[in-house]
Amino acid sequence: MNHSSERAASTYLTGFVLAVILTAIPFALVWGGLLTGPAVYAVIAVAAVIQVLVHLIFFLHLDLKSTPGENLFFLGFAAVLIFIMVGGSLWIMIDLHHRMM
Amino acid sequence: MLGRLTFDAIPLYSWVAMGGAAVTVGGGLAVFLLITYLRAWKVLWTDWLTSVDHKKIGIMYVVLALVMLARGFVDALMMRAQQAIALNNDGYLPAEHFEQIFSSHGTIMIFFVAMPFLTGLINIIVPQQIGARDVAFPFLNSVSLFLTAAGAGLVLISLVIGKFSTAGWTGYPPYSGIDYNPGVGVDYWLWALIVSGVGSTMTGINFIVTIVKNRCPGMTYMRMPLFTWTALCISVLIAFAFPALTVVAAQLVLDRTLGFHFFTNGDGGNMMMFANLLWIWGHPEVYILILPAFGIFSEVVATFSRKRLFGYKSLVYATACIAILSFTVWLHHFFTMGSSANVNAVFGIATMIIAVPTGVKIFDWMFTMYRGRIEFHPSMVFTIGFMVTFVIGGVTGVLLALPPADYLMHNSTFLVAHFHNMLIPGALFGYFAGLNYWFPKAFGFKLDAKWGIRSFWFWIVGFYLAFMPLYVLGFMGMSRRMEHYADPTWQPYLIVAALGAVCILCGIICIAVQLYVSARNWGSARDTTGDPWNGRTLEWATSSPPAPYNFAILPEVRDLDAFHDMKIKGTAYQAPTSYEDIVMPKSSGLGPVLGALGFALGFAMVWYIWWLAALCLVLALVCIGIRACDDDTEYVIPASEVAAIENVRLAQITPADMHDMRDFLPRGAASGAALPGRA
Amino acid sequence: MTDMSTTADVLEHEEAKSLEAREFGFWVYLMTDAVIFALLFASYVVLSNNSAAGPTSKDLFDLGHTAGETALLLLSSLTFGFATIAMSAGQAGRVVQWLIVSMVLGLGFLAMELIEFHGMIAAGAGPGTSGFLSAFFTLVGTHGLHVTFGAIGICVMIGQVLVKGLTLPVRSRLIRLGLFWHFLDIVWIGIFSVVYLPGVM
Amino acid sequence: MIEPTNRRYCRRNFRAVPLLAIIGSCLLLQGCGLSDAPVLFPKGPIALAERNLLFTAFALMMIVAIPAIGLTLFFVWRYRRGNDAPAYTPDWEGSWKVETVVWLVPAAIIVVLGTLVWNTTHKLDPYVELTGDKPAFRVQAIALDWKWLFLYPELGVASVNELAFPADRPLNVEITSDTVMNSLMIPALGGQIYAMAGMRSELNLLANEPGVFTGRNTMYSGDGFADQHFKAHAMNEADFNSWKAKVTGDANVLDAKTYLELHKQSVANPVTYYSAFEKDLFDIILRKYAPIVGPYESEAAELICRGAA
Ligand code: HEA
Ligand code: HEA
Ligand code: CUA
Ligand SMILES: [Cu+2]
Repeated sequence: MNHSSERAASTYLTGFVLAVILTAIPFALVWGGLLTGPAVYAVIAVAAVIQVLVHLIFFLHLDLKSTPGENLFFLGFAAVLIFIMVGGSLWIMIDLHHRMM
Repeated sequence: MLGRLTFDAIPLYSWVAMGGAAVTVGGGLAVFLLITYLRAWKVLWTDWLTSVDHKKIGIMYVVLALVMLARGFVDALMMRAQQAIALNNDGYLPAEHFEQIFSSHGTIMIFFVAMPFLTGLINIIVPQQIGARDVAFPFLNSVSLFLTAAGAGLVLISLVIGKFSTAGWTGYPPYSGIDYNPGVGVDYWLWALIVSGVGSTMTGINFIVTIVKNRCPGMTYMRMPLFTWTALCISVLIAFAFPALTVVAAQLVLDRTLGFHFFTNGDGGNMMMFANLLWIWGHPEVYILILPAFGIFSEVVATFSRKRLFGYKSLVYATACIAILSFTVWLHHFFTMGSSANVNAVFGIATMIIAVPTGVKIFDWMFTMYRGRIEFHPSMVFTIGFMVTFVIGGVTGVLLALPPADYLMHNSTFLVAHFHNMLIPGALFGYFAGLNYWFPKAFGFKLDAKWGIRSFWFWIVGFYLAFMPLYVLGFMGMSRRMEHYADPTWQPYLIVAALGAVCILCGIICIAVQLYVSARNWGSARDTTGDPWNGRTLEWATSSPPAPYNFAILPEVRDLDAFHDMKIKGTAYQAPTSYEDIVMPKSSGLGPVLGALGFALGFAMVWYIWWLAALCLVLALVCIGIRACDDDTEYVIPASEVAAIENVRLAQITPADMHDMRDFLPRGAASGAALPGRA
Repeated sequence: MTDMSTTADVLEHEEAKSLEAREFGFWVYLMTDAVIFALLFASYVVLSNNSAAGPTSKDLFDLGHTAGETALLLLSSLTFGFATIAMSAGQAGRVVQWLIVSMVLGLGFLAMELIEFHGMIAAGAGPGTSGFLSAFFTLVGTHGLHVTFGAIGICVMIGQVLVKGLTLPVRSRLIRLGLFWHFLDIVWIGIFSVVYLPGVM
Repeated sequence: MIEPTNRRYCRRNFRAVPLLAIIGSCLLLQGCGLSDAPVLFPKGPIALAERNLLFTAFALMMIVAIPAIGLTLFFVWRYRRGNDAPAYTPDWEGSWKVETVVWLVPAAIIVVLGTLVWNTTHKLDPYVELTGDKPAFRVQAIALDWKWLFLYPELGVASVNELAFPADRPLNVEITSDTVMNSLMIPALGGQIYAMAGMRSELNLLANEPGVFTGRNTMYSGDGFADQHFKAHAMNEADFNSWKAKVTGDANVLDAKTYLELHKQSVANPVTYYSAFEKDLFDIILRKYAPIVGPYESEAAELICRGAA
């Protein structure tokens, strides 16, 4: 139960700084028009995924060792399902779009 | 003040509608008067409605399912009768009624018969099977029950005030959109789904936590009975699939009430997304219905074959496989929407893969019977009927999973036959088996076996008669949801199907007689040991009906068949050296109150009575707030009281009631050496 | 288990167990909520080009505004973290201070969001204009609604800390609220990465 | 405790009710030959291929389904309590040999079926145009409440609730809807596909020889749904030419105004012919529901798109 209480301010600060950087990069790219085409999307996606991990680790204190196994299991399960549902939906809908419009 | 609710909402426009309304109001009134006559209001409120005991909640779920069954079955009979006569004429039902009837039949059967039935059985049994005293969140459990009841109430009241949806249980837009369906019917459907869906989601979360956290010492995952395994799997399915239903229903509500354009024709809506989201929930949903039945069959087949379950691990893996795969196949419900061959083929293949773990289950049950001593208890007979008939439905399911074949069979009565073939001999037979099997656990006396067997024969024969013709009609080009037709060669089949429904009616009557006869013979069919069938799993270690706390001392589990193991070792029915205080959750009236608020909220949203909706929301938030700040939700049963209850129970058990375990000893063990001990 | 003599002990033990169950249950709830958001994201992506006769995302989104919202939300996550730290140290006063800061930041975020919505609706780009805008308002609005509930939750928790002190149940609730608050940040990362940034390109 | 005598009830009941019922229904079904079941006896190569797939898959599955049903019944009979002869192994909990068989055999069948699905789904994709010695005959089908409108771009004519096409040419149908979701199906010729507003789906069919087949909407669409069926006539050259002459000579013309009239809900609409239709009618109906809307191309477009909305 106490796995999430004993944290130092440094954890949160590290997380915060990382998050700021990872937010700033895509914003800067789009704002300044520094990159174009698919590359921008790739950068946005990668930054977002990393930032989600940063939040999970530094703010939600996810830790492969101390977090209870079932919490990790459900997190992983949700991630897989979200991938299937969102990925599947987009695949289906984009395919349908191409076939019918 | 009352939104769009006016006197026109009372269905004075036709005798069918009036009849439905009259029966609903009359039924409600009759129940009300009966309770008043019996002066049972106080008992009902304090002992039942406010109770957070999982066994009582479970019983209330099953009662709800039975009440709704009556409605769902009347719908089914009416459809069968209509189609039997409506060759080149309008039959006795105008289209506007027929469409309400198939919509409410599907909705009721799935959401308010099957779901509460299985939730009820899980509620009664799972905590006992894992050696727990209650579920993880007893109060939440009560809220879930009353939200489900609120949804059912919305469907019922649609008969009296307004109309029900005409868009089928799947409610595809744009037909269900405001442009084509401006009335209140679809809104009733949506709010019934949303309100009860929230309840179901909470049930899912509740049982995940219960099974993960509340198992008794020694109950490892690989020692959990299969029913508990299926309960865990469907809880996960519920928790992760119902959000999709919530999203899609909420989006349709926004379209209808606030003029959004998610699924409208034009204005940038995309109706295909509705089908997509609906079936992301819908396909897992059908496995939510079937998996608990699989769990029940697993328990029943082992008990009444007098054998250990064959291939326990296989069964567990197969269950988990089915649960996960069920999230990967949803497109098979709309192969004909126009997806490219790659998409259709991938989802078709994914669908067929489910046949493998399902087949493994069938074979494992079969080999459980192999070299057993099969007793034809009603629950076992239902199991056998299931195994034989379900395979047929599975095969037709796989046929539908071949996209080019589905182009022919989609939306036909072949599909209708497929899913009834899964739902009736699959899910329902499972629940009936569970009913016969666990009834003594819940009520303390056994159900009459003779009438149980009779009901089985009517059900199975009725099923074949009612639905095999529909397979044929599918080949003959008959679509589903036809109010009348012009092809004379269809009619004989439809008449047979109607006869089948009548046969099923006899089956239902048998069940009613069975309940009545058993209750009348209450004294002679009493179960004093708590273990009427020589059961194998932990729920048989409690008394029948169990004490509020189930287990005075939490059991220590050493084997998959925990209770069987205790009986063999002679540790069953032993009084412990001392008892402890037991902490139990307090009853709470907030559950029924939240259910009532859910009902009123749904009703208000259906009729656009905004102030009432807002009021309900605020009151609900207040209730939740009150509960959230409440740190005093439990009470203690002192050890002395526990001891008193347990001593009475143990004194009742005579050696004569106990099972002769010699039959079931491992080979080579000295026979007669290990009769169960006694307190 | 064995050496629990008094009723109070039994109760406390049950309590600890039930709080653990609550935390796990809350975690599962967050996962289901994540699925809800995921599907709203999917709906948005599918509908994002369906502007019908109305304005497109390019016409409507203002990255500066979004950056401001992001900053507020991120900061409030940090301050909530400080509240958690104060809680571990048992400093009830500190906890309340940091909670107030977090809530103010959250309310600031909500205010900015409402300004944005109001501006869009005033400019004839309400949720009933097109599929794109329906999906936009639903997705972003649902997140906003969650933030609102989070803010209400913080109010309630401030009250509880003041009235009851940092008892075991109160701490547990605070931890769960923290999970919720941080979780909303994660959803927001999705929103600016899927809605706003691609929207202006 | 349960007495083994229950078996007797099973037997007695089994004789009485069900047998009678089964015999009764067999009598009832006498003479309801399946010979015109369109799915079982298709009238075109597409439907035939789809049906054959159905049969093949069914046969394949029987390899496990029959043993599954048969063995179940056999075990029930043989290991019933009271039949004390057979062996009894109460603690037998598994056998890797049995497990391997029950996992692998169904898996093998699914592998075969899977391959079959992959190939046939690609081959029978309804969008794939059929190649014959003659080019495909193009028709545009529009779902309305509750009728089907067919446009014949080649002939410049249109018909309601009747589809005619030359039997010796493949049929290519472009489908959309000016109402709720529908699904177009002519069972004797092949499978169905949805008709949706703003979207264009396609169906490619072929009839073996001249004939009349029933087609319908299979997707529930409201009060008139049951009557939303039509006859599809595959005609030889002579018949088709006279049909063409008949329709071309019809006084009715499907201009924008007439279309708006037709668009109104009607049940069991009689067969109607139009000797001409509004230019680009199909595309106008499609663009009525387009996800991104620009200015109207023509007056007719504006009338049709606005008129019914
Ligand atoms: C669990 C689900 C379920 C069940 C049990 C049934 C049972 C039956 N159904 Fe239903 N049906 C559906 C789910 C179900 N159906 C769905 C989802 C649809 C699609 C709706 C749509 O088109 O949108 C449908 C549609 C449907 C149609 C419309 C077909 C069409 O579209 O043309 C018809 C036609 O007659 C029909 C008939 C029957 C009949 C005769 C029964 C009967 O055989 C069985 C009667 C059932 C019961 C009597 C209930 C069982 C009893 C209990 C659960 C408790 C009893 C216990 C005690 C008394 C102790 N069903
Ligand atoms: C309890 C409910 C339930 C269950 C368990 C199933 C199980 C299956 N269903 Fe069914 N289905 C429904 C309820 C159910 N279904 C409903 C309600 C609908 C329609 C909804 C609507 O439109 O209204 C539907 C619709 C439906 C469709 C859509 C058809 C269409 O709309 O055109 C498809 C297509 O693939 C399908 C396939 C399957 C398959 C492959 C299985 C498999 O899981 C079956 C697996 C089982 C076996 C195969 C039998 C046992 C196995 C063996 C003996 C081993 C050997 C077998 C082989 C190797 C093949 N189902
Ligand atoms: Cu009336 Cu067909
Ligand atoms: Cu399915």
